[in-house]
Amino acid sequence: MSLQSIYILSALLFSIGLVIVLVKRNAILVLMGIELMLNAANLNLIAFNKTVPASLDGQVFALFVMVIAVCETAVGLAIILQVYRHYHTSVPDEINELKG
Amino acid sequence: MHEYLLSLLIFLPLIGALIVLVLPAGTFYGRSIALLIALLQGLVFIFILAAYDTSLTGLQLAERARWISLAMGTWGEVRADYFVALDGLSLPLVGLSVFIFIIATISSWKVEKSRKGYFALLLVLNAAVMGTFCAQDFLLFYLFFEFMLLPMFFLIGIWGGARREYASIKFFLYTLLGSILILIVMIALLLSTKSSNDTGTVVHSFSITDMTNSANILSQSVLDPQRGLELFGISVRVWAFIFLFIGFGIKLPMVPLHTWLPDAHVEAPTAISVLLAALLLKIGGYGLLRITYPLFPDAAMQLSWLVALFGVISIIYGALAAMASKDLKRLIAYSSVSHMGFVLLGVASVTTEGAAGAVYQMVSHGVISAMLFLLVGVLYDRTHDRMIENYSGLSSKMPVYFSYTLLAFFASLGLPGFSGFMAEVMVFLGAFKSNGVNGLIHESFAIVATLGLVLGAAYYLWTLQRMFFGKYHFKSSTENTSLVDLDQREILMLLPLALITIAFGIFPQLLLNFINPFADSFTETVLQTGKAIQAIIRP
Amino acid sequence: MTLVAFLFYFFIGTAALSAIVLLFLKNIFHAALALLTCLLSLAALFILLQAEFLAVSQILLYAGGVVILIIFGIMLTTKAGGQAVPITNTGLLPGLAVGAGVFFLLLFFVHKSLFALPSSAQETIVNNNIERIGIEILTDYVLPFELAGVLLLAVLMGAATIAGFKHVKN
Amino acid sequence: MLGTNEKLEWIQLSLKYFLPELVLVGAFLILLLSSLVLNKGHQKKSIDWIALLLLMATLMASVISWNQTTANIPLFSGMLTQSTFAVYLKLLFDVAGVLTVLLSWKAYEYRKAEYYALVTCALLGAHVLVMSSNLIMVFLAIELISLPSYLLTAFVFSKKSMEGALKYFLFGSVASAIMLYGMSLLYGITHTFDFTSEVFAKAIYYQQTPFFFISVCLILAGLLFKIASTPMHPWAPDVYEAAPSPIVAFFSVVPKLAGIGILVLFCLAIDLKGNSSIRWYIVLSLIAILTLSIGNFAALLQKNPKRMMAYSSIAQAGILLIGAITLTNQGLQFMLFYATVFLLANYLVFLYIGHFERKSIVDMESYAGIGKSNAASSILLLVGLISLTGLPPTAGFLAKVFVFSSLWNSYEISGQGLYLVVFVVGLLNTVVSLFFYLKIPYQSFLKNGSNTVPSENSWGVNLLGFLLVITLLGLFFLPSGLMGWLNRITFAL
Repeated sequence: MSLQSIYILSALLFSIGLVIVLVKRNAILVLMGIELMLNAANLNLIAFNKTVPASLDGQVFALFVMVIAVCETAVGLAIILQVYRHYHTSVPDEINELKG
Repeated sequence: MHEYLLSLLIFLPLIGALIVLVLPAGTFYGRSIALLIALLQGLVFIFILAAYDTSLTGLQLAERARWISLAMGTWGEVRADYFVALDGLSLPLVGLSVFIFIIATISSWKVEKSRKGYFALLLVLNAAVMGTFCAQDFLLFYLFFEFMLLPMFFLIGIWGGARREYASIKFFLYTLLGSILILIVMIALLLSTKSSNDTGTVVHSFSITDMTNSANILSQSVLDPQRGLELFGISVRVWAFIFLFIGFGIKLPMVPLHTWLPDAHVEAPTAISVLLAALLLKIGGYGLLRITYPLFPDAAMQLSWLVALFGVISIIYGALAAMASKDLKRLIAYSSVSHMGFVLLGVASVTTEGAAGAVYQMVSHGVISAMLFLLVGVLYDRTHDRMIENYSGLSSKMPVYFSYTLLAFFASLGLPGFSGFMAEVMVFLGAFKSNGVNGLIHESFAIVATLGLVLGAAYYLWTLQRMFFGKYHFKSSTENTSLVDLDQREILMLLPLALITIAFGIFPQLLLNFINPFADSFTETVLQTGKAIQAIIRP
Repeated sequence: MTLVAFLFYFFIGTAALSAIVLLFLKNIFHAALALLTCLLSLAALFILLQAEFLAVSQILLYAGGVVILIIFGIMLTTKAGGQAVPITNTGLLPGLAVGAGVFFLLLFFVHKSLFALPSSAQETIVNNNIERIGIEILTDYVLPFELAGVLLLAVLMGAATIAGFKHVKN
Repeated sequence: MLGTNEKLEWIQLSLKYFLPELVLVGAFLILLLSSLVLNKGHQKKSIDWIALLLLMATLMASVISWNQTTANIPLFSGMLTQSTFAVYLKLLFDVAGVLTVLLSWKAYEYRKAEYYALVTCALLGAHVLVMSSNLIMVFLAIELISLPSYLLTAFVFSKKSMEGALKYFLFGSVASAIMLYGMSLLYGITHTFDFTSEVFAKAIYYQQTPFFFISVCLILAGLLFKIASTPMHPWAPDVYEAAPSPIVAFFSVVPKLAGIGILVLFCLAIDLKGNSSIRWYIVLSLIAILTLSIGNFAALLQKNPKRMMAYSSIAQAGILLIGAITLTNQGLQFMLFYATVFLLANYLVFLYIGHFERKSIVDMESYAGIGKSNAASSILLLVGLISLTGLPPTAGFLAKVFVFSSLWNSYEISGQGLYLVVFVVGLLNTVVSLFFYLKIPYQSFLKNGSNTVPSENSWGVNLLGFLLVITLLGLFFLPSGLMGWLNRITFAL
């Protein structure tokens, strides 16, 4: 039981989240990728906290991250719903009113 | 009263502009107010002449008020003043500006398109020009210098001819490029000089007088000659000189940075062409004499030959291009390039005669070019055609017009008895003497420049021959244009100009009384300080 | 290998596996389930790392909040007929390359910097973690706590406003 | 370690210095309540007044705390630090908030109370962000700004605005996730979130490793996203085009300045008073150069004024960064001067972009001939654009001269060639910026419009515009007062 494996898992989750964000063309799936990245960070925070047992900074931070993740998801889904109403899709490629 | 004369001169037109803007649209008051303001400025200028003492060198009628004073911690203090004053360089140019603005306002009398905006912008331009010539603080100078840009841009861009947008943007960009170069040097100067009367903390002052004094250069600053900072193998001080030279050279305009000028002139309305040629070009020469040379005399002594070279190129190229022009207005625009080349040559010689000649040439060219552009405007008003080849034998049809044109052409080509002759003679004298006195420029420059005179005579006489002599003929698309002779308003504009060229041609003392003290001190300061600084660099 | 150690590596495995699966799934609903698996494995890991409160929050907030919201979103935005929208990838290979690059970079540096550290990772067992978190949140972290409350309120209200807007045709 | 009671006392003491934020929270709650009461019926119009009064009150509270603050005071167990720098930025945010209300006057009527509540929430985030001395607070404050921003983008409720909101949301969430990961790595290195503490400084002093560099870069990515600086800028044009124009004005000022503020504080912390072996000024200089150039050159190509202003605000962020890169007192004070001028000029421009938008003038081309039919508005807009370009006689000129002078001064002292490169690139960019800033005046004054726009009664807009113009001119002619204020600000950590 070593913390190293946690760091490796965290790096893996972050990378997979990043790949999903870069590659996937569905807004909801991108949202999932973002959740993975946030969780990777949380995992790091909790694991690093183990090395400073005197304080609980890392755990508290992770708690706030969770709260914010919920907020983000709520906001994101509200916007995605409205986009769906206008465009009947949640695939960003098919949404192109704004000229880049 | 006495001590507020200059401020009055600068702020009268701004007040006038406000009044014009506030008055309800659709009235004809705009032009009357503009004229009234211009005449009031004339009155103020008479008071200035009365108060000015020609026996003194240096600045007179100074007004100084603290404008910006910022304590900057480790930097010391940054200070800019509202500092206006006149000397033998500023005064003739201010007088010229006052006079030309009266003429230009009369010449704009028949502007139809949105009068209110036109006269308001004209008045703002007026204030900016006056301010530029009076300011003795670099920041204030730069402010007025930049402030001429927008009114001019709109005056050409809105009231100009067919390709006005192109011309106005070209004008704007060229001038802006120049002013950015000047800005860079201004920042460097601000950081490298201190005020001469500071106590304890370092005061970075924008005062040009302070910057001129080489004792005020802070040690270990960018422009410190002792530090000898270099960029791409060339001293930073030389770079600064080059930047200023290009910045003011664009205004002058000097070949090869002149290409905005013909376009701007051809598209601008008559009154604006007059202002452009008579006043705005002078700011280039003024900047060289006021800032470039006195502030970097060491670099000036190294590079004067280059300045003279560009002067001669401008003289010759301008004359050749004028000869090749088919459009009368373009011809006169190129003749301006040629004549302003003499200013460069005069300044580059750094002799009393040369510097005095340069100032004289600026005033003289201001008057003569105003006359020439007004004459083109007269013809254009009647026929809407400026092509030389379309006219012939005009002398029989418009005898009064012909006589004024003859006079203006002769004045411009430098016939003795006109102001242009005096100016050019002085410049040649200076350029010849320079090699013997201070060894800055070679005599050959002066000799080549005389070629410009011959060419000038050639294109003017050729134009006279083509347009005015022979059998009357006018080729035009609209047949029933009536070529009537000058009316009273036009004579009212042209006659004073003609009288002044003749007066300055016969009694040069009228002007030299003011200029000479300046030319003496300019030459002395540049040569002495230049040598002193060079001695520091190469001990 | 103790049971604890076994569980530790087991949950690491499930978390990693479900994340990798998530990357290649073609059905968005299945993807949501894979995410749920991953998040629950992480909750289990939190317990093993003595962050019990976090584990509970993970289950409540993530599994109960985020994933449910996402599933709602999926249901509301799939096309009529219940047919799930197939997931398409663009630039999968470059994306994977970037991801692998980031992964190995992180691995390399984590290895170099952190593993080399003198391990101060004491396996101290703190009994009253939850109590300590409670006190910390209401003393040191009272400000972020309150601000998070404000944020939640703002987000709820804003999301409701946006989602509740009915598109009226002119 | 402090005991629980001492901590509670600290919280009580902190509240005294926390007045503006408390007022903001109160304003947020009042607006929420009024959305329940006032959204229906014809009392809607009173919302504008309520919001204006509440934000004015916040501004007053900030002025009070500006007068109170002389030194740095740690608040809430060191979560925040009240400093003159932070309070000055807070003053700017509150001015921006008041101006946002004025710009939104009588427009965007649907769900107005919620709209203002979200603006208040974002303002609160900006307030907290510039006071933060703890990474937890940084993250939370950035989210406090971001989440309401995503929602506000959607408040036009059109197809476009939803798309803009979605793009903003996705980009923003990814950026904050990346930043969070960087923070978690930094925590692993330093074992503390308090980046002003000695523990933090010591830890990074002994670990100037590539790993540290990467984790800081990840954090910078999140901050640069808020500043809309390269390479995190691509969201800006789409969002600016989509969002309501008062909100765009808000976006281009408040999150940007807040981001710059925290960036400065964070960089001062990791720079270790110049003892850091990683040369952070190189990173910042490169970012500034890229941001300036990309912003300006991309702005040249734009046909929509709001998109153009988006790129313009990217470029302006570059100039703000130029003020910040030297990390000297002087440079940062001038940066704040620039920020003040930028705020005013930017709001002035968006005031008119929004005003003309309501007259359905959306494209550059449709501005043709407006100089005649709406002379006063066009002239005031021109002054705003001139100030953004940095030409005299507007304060924009002085601000630019100040920023570049301090850069030059740093070059002179340190002899770093990179500063000179930044200097030259910055000045060249000023020329480039002229081309697009003068596009609108060019259209409105020099072109003749085909359809003349009715010159409707717009004295309210013009009065506000006139006041802003007077301030911009006033700051040029009499900058001493403002600089005197800024001289009170010191950056000792």
